[in-house]
Amino acid sequence: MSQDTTNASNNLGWDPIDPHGINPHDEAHKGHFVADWKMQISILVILLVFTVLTVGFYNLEQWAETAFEITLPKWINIAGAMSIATVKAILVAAFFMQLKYDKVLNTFVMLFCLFCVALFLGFTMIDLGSRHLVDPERAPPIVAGGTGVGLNAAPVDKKFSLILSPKVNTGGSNIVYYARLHGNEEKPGLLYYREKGDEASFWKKFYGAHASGRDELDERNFYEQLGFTTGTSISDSNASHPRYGLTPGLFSDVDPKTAESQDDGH
Amino acid sequence: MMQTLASAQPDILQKLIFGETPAPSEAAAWSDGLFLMITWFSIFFFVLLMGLMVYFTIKYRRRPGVPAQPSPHHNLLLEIFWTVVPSSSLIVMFVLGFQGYTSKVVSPDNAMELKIQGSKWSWIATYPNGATSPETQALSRVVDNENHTVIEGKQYPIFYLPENTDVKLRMMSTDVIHAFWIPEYRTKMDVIPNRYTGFGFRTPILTPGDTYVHRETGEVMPGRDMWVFCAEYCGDDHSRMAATIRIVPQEVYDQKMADWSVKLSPIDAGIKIWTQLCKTCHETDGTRLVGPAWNSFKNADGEFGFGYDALLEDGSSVIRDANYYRESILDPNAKIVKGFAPAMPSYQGQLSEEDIDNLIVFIQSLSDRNPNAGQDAGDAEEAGSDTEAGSDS
Amino acid sequence: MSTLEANAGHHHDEGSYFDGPPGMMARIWQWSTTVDHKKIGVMYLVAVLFMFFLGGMAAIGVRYELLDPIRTQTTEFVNAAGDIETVTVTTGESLKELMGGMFGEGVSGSQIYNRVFTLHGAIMVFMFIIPAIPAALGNFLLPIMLGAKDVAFPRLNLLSWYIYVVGCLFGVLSILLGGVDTGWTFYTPYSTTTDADHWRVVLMVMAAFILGFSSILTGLNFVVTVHKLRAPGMGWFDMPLMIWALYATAIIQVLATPVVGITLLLLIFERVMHIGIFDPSLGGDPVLYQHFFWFYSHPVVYVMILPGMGIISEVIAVNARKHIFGYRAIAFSSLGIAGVSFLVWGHHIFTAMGELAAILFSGLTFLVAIPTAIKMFNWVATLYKGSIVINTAMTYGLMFLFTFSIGGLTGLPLATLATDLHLHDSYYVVAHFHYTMMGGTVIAFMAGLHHWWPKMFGKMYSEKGAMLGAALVFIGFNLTFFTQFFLGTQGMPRRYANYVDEFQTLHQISSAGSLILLVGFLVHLFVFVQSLLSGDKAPANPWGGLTLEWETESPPIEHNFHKEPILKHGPYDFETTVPPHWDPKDYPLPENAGKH
Amino acid sequence: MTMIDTDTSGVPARILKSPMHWRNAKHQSHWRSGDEEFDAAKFGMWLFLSTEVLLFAGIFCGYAVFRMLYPEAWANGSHSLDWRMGAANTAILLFSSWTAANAVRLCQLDKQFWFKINILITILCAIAFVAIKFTFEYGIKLPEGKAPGTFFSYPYATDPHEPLWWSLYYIGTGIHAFHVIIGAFLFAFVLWRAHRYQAYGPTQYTLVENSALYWHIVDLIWIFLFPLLYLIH
Repeated sequence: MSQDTTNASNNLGWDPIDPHGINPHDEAHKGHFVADWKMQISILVILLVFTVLTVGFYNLEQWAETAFEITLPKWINIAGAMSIATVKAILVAAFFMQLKYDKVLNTFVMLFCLFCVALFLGFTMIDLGSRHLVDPERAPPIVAGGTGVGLNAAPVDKKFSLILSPKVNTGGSNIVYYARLHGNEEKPGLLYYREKGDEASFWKKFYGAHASGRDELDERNFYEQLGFTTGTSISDSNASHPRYGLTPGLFSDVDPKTAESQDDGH
Repeated sequence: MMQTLASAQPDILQKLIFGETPAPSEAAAWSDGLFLMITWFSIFFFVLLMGLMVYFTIKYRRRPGVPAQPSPHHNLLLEIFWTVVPSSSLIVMFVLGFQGYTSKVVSPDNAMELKIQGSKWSWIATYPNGATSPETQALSRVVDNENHTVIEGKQYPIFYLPENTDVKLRMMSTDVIHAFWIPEYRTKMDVIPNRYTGFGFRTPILTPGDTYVHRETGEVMPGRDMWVFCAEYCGDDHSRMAATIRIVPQEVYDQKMADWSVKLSPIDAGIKIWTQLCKTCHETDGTRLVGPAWNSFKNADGEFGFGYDALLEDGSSVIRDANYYRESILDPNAKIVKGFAPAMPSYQGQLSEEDIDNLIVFIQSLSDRNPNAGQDAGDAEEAGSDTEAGSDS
Repeated sequence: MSTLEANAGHHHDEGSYFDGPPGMMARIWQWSTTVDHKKIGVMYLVAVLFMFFLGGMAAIGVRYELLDPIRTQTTEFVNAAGDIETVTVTTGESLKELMGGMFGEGVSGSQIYNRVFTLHGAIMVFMFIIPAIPAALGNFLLPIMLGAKDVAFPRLNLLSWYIYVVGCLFGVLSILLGGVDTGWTFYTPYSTTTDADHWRVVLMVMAAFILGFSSILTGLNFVVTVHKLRAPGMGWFDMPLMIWALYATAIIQVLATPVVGITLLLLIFERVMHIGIFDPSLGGDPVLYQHFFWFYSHPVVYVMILPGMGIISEVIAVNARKHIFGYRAIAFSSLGIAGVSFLVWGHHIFTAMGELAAILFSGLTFLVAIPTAIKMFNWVATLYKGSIVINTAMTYGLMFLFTFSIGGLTGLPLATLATDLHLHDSYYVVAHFHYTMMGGTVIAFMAGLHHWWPKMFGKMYSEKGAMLGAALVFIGFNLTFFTQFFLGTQGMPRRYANYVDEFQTLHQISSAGSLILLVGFLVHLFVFVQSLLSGDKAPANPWGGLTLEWETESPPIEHNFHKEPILKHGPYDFETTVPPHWDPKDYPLPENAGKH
Repeated sequence: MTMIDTDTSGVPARILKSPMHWRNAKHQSHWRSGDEEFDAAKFGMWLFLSTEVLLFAGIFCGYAVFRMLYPEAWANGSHSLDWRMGAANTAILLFSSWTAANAVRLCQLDKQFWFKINILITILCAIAFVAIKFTFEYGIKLPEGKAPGTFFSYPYATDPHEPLWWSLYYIGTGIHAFHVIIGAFLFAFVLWRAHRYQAYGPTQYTLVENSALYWHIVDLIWIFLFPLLYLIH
């Protein structure tokens, strides 16, 4: 890079037409690339065909699973969908975005960016997937702490607990098939029953027949909110669960009201 | 058996860097040695670079009319040399560091497991027999004999460990991320709410010089104290989240285990929970900390203590009965006493029903409206068992 | 011996970029709507220095608090009646006594301390050190050094300044509302749960998010400028090393910052909606946040240090009147650092991550040491057989070599797994990154500021005053932070307002050092103000530099050059070229010039 | 730069003389030529697109990590989505991508009318995409209780980690829909300028090109989001 300065005047060392020496023979200097409409429309058709393919593949798989109970290994599903997506992405980038006809630099920018994405995903997954290696106990997840607003915890804010989410015992089958089987999925869930004014019977059916129950208290409290009892008796001690109001105290109390109700409890 | 890089007798540099006491375990000594090795490596290169810099700066200082002497603009061999030589020593560092890491993170199968629970802002250690340590000591203790005063800081738990034993920590947090750091073992690990983390160490064999002073009796006992600090920032009292690990002879440890597994009376059990969890924020002598104090008293903010009305943020008032305390423990933000921040975490899932009951008995005992007043200890215990019966019904 | 023909004659008919229309309002309007990179650079400089002042005050506050540990103590004493009384007192709440009213009632000393150190970290990282060199000095210098009239997208440049200001306003607003206590890293789940009934934390996170956009746009602008706007004749390897450094910096800014954008966005969602991605109670992973955060924030430490390294390359070469040793090695090591910076973020999480990942990241982390070491050797080798003058910029340059090599070498035990388990999150780390960030970036920034001050403002400054300031900064800095290495190894954790008794002496030395540091910077402030008010007119090329910015006047004219400059010599050809605006008689060239 | 000599007889003089008209537009003074300016703008746009990709990388990373940890929840979540809506939106975006590319081509050829029509179709596609997303997806899922994080209250949930899936679904598709809306505004601006001034033509179409590039990257991200969310289980 130290230039021979003595003859700098007659040998500039650079091309006056293309001072940066970036693209000495690039088309761009004579006019920008104009795409061919036939090519563009055929790319669109190919992309749509690929979309149909990937959706078809998905449905085929579903059909095989429901009709013949053939469950393909997971990687086939992932590899199929992702490789089609990759091909589609390459087509869009190369032809619609004209990377094929553009400067190599732009392609390089995208590739380096994808390399960073790969690093990011790869290393993060290595960490989260390998925590159990030395000591199996160190694998996630155990659930505690944080905001404390998990589904099982006492709500910090009442607005988070408007609708409870009990567990459904599906007997091991997939929830969607289970729901379809029982005809519940077709109707839009809770809201449907609430609007029809038939919610009580829904929950009665729900708890009576299917629910294994996320939390006994949730069930009971939900029934209470709806205005009827489940018939299950819950001890006073448990009833003082703080989620939906309080129950009598445990020791002889200063407040006569709570003392009374404690007597009732015994 | 791994060979240590550091000598058993710490030299001056080692003392300057890591303090007077020698490393308590081989793994710690190894990492000290590695640190010193890296330090010497660094000193070598630092002196080399700075020496050359100062020498050049003086030798080639600018003199009027004297031009800079031409010299090569680059020298590939030289550049390769000073790239490759330090790089290869980096490989050595990596390998040794990896080795030391393994010895800290992996512990033998027969190691004694100590469960550590971190929460804002205290540590609880649970021993294999289910006991937890009720003993505490202060960060600093000054006895002023002339004025008959004792000055003590906040109380921190003491975790007793037997000498010459492999210990494995299984740690978990109940709220935010903490880190359990034993500086003398040169190891820390984050304590995370969604999984167990841990490391291991071997307690040293006590030497005659290892002693501590018993807090109450003032006796000099054999043992070795080590600080534990929370190293991951966790909020207001992060800097007060400390504990002591006390290495004691096996028989002392066994005695402690035997003592602690005795069932406590409700009030004592309450005191124990208070010391472990609540004391950071609630005093019992009327002092205002993050939360209100628990004893009964009156001041400008209103009345405090069991049986008295609490003034709430919204202007209403509610009587402090057992229910109030129960709710405040499980759902602390439901009722906030006027003038205090909604800072308390929920203890849902951390305290059993019995724990809560015991805690309430203790809170009641602090009030002059104690409903259990007049009953002796036996009665208090009866009250406790009554409740248990109640909860079974 | 060709001098440049482009600017052979001085044209004084074209005014400097500083000239403006008469009238205060007209000038304010002109500056606030300008697309001139020089004006934008100066505006950045002013904003950044103001933020440095705020962050510095917070730092002094932190050191003031640490003179004494905050200690709640119980005293038993015998009262007049002969009974034993117990009194609980809290001592050492220095900051609370000083400024407790600012944070409202019922805030404890520890809480104030937590807010002040968060303030220091957040301001210094997001609002000072990231934009300091690239956005302030870089904006001013990059186009001139390339021989261009402006950056590639001047309006975008102005936009990124405004975004920066809006971001700063968000941050300051959050402070005025009472400050945040999350630490500048916003670690979950603490940051999503603390201060739950307030918007302060969200505001601060928003500030960091907005500042990220400013950083991206500046980086994008610089990358395109370097690619497309180099002066005729300037190939990639004719660029000054400052440009290489800024180029590498810009690449990191463009590629890393979007990740922190989405991270902070997720954090805001997490806080206001509890979406659960980082919340363990919903199955989220709090350490995932740390991965997200450090994927940006590790590369970003090179955004902070790389431009500093660029400045040092310039300052040392010019003041040693010497061709930089191993130009290509330095240029490629800048790119190398940029590349490797994306591979090593895990070393911030060694104590929280799985063992396999920790080992992987430890190995990769050592890679960073190599390009940095190459640079150090090259800078020292550049001094060999030079003609070295010690002015303020050069003093800071040599100071950089001293402090930054300490900072770099003390990083080795942090990359080594076994020792990092001890040193992580201790004062050792605090000392290490202050040696790299303050001893590296801030000192390089001071070197650059002194080196280009005459060019930027057209005024010389008092060399004696500046040297005094530099000496004070050097002493104060080392006193403040060298002690902290020992605090760390002996067991003092970070972010502690309360500590055990044996650490107090070292803390007090450190606090004393911080005062000296403050005085040093005040001396510099005084020198700069005095220079602006009554400094001598600066010549076009006071130090004899060969890069293009020395060919135009001081301060530069509106469009930088009278004629588009054509590059005829390399940036460091001191042996063969008489610098522009210099008399060849005053500038002896070596006898056997041009042989190398 | 090739000057395509197009027929300007039908264009009113008011527009032809406007400084905004593409024939009258000049490059900024710090560039040597309009060509270089165009190249730089395009390069800058590609850099910006790479930042967009990295922005979405955060969501993809969250998806990948939690999919690895909670495969059951992910399978359930993906089964709860309606692939027909996803496929319809994919087709809409692909088609609009084609019209955007077409718009660039027609602009290069100075076919102003068809150029504007193509831009208009692209905007309509954007609106259709967002409308489908909001009415047939969010509008149905949210009342069922399939909401993000703690708002989740779907009664048939079998896995406790399903709220996480919905969080990522809403944030991923939400941020994507936000990008679609930005793209629509960008094209609306282009359309307005094209209509008002004929601002874009063979020598002056930087903004058209860059808007189209932006639109394609939005499309690209959806090409990956679609199988990840709807098809992989």
